[in-house]
Amino acid sequence: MMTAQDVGLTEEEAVYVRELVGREPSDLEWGLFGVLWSEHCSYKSSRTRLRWLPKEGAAVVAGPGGNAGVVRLDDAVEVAFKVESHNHPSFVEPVQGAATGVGGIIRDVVAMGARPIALMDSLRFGSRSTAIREGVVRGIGDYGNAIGVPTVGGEVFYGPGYAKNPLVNVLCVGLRRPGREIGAGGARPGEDVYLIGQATGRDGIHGASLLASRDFSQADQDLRPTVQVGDPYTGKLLMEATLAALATGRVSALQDLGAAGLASASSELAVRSGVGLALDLDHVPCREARMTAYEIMLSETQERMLLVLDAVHGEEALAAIRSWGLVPKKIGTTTADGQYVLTLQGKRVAVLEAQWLVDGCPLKPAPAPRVAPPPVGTGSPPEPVSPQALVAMLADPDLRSREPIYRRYDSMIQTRTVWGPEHEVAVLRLKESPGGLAISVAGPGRWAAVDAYSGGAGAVALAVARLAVQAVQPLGLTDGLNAGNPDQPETLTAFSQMILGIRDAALALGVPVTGGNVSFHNETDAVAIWPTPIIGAVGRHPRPDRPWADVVTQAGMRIVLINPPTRPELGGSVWERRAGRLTAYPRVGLDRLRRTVGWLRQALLNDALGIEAVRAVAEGGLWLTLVKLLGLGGPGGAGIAVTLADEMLAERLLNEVVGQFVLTVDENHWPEVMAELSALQIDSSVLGRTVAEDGLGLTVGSGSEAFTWHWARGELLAAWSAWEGA
Amino acid sequence: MMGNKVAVVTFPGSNCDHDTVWALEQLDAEVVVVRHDARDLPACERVVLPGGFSYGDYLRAGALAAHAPIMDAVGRAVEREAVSVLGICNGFQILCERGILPGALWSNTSGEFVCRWEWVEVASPPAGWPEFSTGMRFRLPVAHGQGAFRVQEDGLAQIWAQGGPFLRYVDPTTSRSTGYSPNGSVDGIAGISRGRVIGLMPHPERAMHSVFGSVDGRRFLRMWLGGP
Amino acid sequence: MTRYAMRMAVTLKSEVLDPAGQATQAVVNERGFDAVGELRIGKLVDFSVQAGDPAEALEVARRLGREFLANPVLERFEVWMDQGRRTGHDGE
Amino acid sequence: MTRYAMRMAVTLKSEVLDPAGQATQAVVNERGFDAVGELRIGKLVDFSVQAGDPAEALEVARRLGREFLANPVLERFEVWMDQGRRTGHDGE
Ligand SMILES: Nc1ncnc2c1ncn2[C@@H]1O[C@H](COP(=O)(O)OP(=O)(O)O)[C@@H](O)[C@H]1O
Ligand SMILES: [Mg+2]
Repeated sequence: MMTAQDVGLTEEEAVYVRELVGREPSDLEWGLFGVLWSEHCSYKSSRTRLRWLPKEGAAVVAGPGGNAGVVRLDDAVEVAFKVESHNHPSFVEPVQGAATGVGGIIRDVVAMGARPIALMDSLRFGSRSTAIREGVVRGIGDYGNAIGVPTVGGEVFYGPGYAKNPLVNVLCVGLRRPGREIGAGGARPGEDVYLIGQATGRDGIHGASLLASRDFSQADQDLRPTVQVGDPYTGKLLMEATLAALATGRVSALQDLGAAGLASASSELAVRSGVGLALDLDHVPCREARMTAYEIMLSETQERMLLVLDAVHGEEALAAIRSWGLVPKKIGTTTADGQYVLTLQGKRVAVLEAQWLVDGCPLKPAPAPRVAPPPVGTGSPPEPVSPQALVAMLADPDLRSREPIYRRYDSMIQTRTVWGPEHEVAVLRLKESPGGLAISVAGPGRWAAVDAYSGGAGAVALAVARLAVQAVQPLGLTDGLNAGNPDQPETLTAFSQMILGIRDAALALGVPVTGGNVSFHNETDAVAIWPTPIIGAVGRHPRPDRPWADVVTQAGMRIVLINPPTRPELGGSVWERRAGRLTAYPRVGLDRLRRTVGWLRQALLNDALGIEAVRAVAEGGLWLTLVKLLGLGGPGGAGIAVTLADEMLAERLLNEVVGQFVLTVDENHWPEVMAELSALQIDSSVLGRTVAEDGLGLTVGSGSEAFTWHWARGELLAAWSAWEGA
Repeated sequence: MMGNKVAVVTFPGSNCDHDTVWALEQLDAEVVVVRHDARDLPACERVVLPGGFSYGDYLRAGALAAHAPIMDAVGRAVEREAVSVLGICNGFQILCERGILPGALWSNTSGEFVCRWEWVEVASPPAGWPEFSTGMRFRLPVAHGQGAFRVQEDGLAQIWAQGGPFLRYVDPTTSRSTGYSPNGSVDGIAGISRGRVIGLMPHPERAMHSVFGSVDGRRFLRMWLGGP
Repeated sequence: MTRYAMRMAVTLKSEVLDPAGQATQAVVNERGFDAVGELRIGKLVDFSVQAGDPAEALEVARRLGREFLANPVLERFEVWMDQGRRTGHDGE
Repeated sequence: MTRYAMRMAVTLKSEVLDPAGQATQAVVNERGFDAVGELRIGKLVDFSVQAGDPAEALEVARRLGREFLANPVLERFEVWMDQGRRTGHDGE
């Protein structure tokens, strides 16, 4: 006999289940409640809080609730996008955990009827977890490269809490034509339910659903399910077969199989469509002999899709599926009686209402949002800045070149990638529309470590700022929220604060959140991660064939800093962490940022203003921004000479407050630019100019006190790219 | 100049097929897509085996696709010298696995997939393509995990005896093609030819526009199609 | 007809360089296994063949090795009956 | 000290999906080898161990399997002395 505890339910939840069902549930039924009411599937700790996020926006076609959010790019193209985490599986088995994470988010996008065109991954590791990192990078490459979706960017950061709780959050972006809506909600009674893809094995039973819904410790080793193995080849066939089936117009409803496998997919489909469901489990193709109903329903075998086909013309869709070498299996029918009935060998093994499984779990109430007063954003006293320390900082794990990672990803397949992973924003040219697509992802974990609110707001601000340097207005955001054990009050409070920060920034910047993912229990042996918000943003690029430069190209331009710091705000910065401290990341001036990005978006398009290169200041502060502006990727077009005041040098050079932008502007047009900025009350200061002499020169102070440091390009490049990935 | 009807073959798991068709169409080739399970080639002068991960590249890259029914047809057409064949990346691997081209493409020495821009140089123009002259260079991306060209000792001697390999990688630091490769290829070989069959690891179809980093793929494919 | 369990070793020809094996050996030596040498990595393929007798099964297996499982340019294979292993169809 | 030739089979646990084996078998069956079933692909590692006696060599080899060559989450390994194979140091 199965007990409520065996399947991860609390006493109260078990009592409530008995009340709903009106009898003692069978083992199988307990199992279904267990997985569907797990944190991972029910969002019981987060759903009430996610409601705080703004969902409305002019471009939103599908908000949260489906498999991915969808926004309208223009009359020809809609963009489906979402971030998904695969943290726990990547700790248990880095290669396969990360690979199946990529496969899973690709299926989510396909389940919206969109063709996946780009991936970005956001990774967090302990600084010494080399084996995990190398495994994760291999897994992402193995799957993305083989299925043929380019990885066009991402981010990697390190922190002690991630050593045994690596984070693997993957963002997938797909395209579909307007009018091609599909989802789990279109089934009508009397239609046929088909399962396609990989045969079901005993893979990952309780994996995402239960393991990811509790902390991980050595004691859980036995609970380790059979690890799911990614099969990008079958994934590719499944993706093509599904898209081909959709193109026939004969698919009524579609749902991918992810966490909690068939149990989750089928019950969700029934609820969304408002139909009953009768599944005959004998017809589910199994990889192993004698699988029980429990195993069949809870298996997390990858590369599977559930389709409901038009009762009359379904054959057309089936033919399309078969042409890709897959064998569709009819496993049941939709019914009018609202019941969710599972049959095995002629016996009804579960008779429930799908509603109970999907929406029945009691949610944890969320207290009314209350924002703690902002902490004083001073950070801490800086270390003295020296030229050696600045160069050494370029090799910091959080700042150094990511080339040893991203060169293992195919970033160019599908021939849309204009700007790939070597840039801080991805720019894609579309074959489907004259407009382009810009994608950014942001979420430095340090920023939310002490003050989750400012970290959440900072992540949104940075994702938006990174689009703004390409004159792109975000159409929607997706958020990956990663945290520790939600039963710990501090964790849940920080989680709430993180959401409030995201909400406030999204509202201030006028961007809706169209979907996302929550990953709790990133906690092993009582060590939890920093709350980690990861924000993805997409928008329409106005001229993808000619992105604005992010490096200097010629001498004689003015270098300008927009929104220079007015207070000492080193909190949460790499510089501070290198000095052995970590204080709160400052609250980003959202109103200031809104005005600045609004101005940037039109100023860049105005050729008469002569803005040449532009970069958003982020991790590593102004210092790293200037180094990257020099263009370490290739031979330089020019050198940089800037001057900073002597007092508060560290704060000026190394704070990481989002909202600062570095611009190079044609000398002759500077007065016009300045006039526009002051009309909008946007602060700016001239830092210096681009010069013929290669390298980076920094003059500190003025007059007779002034001194100049100069670094050759090669010296900076050597420090920044010393890491060879091992 | 020959006619420009090009058959692009797709295998389950091919994923550069769309890019290849798109590239060829920009050069005004008449493209027809042929499935792996077709028994015959359509009437055409040229065949392209595109890149990707046919059959997941399981077992060995290209090994399973080499046995697809369409490869019987390609093999027959090659024997009759009825078509020109271009294998790009996975297509090159399939041609070697099939024995249509000599040698084998093995895991990169690094053990890792590599995606980056490389320069390649014509070491020996394929017979029948005077457009490709010795020393000509192209900047093209590579993206592969199994791109190390390997061959038995006598095989290498043979390749050189017959004039040398078609393409070799150019060392980005010395700007010479003296054995450098991003993957551990013997003699830095990036592509070879035999008769009217050409195989290469880099992806010309990804270098069709300066906005993607280079137009050398356009140049390359135009020459292969017999244009100037 | 009987189902015979077969096992095939696909290895690089001895004169062919094995960079993967070399890299693994270097790591292994570095981590304290200094007695380990000559490490080479190949493939092991397990499968079953339905045949009238062992000789026929071996014949099929050899053909499989020649035509599919080994690349003749660089690899060689050996195949043998794997008496210890039960195939999925025995006793089920 | 003697140099012992060892051979290790690293195979996926039977309940773990083997995409490579699955795809290979499908193609092999389609191309006329319909008698072939249950095909699974593993790794084969050949190496030598310098040790005082066979038992010691086996002990080192097993430790190598546990710590390096097999991934315990997905794989199992068997190791045996490979008497037939000569190691590079014999008579060369
Ligand atoms: N952090 C979040 N912000 C906004 N929406 C979210 C968030 N987390 C989850 N959602 C939404 O909840 C729904 C269920 O999410 P999830 O269970 O992760 O989907 P799936 O099972 O397809 O991976 C999705 O529509 C998702 O967009
Ligand atoms: Mg989903």
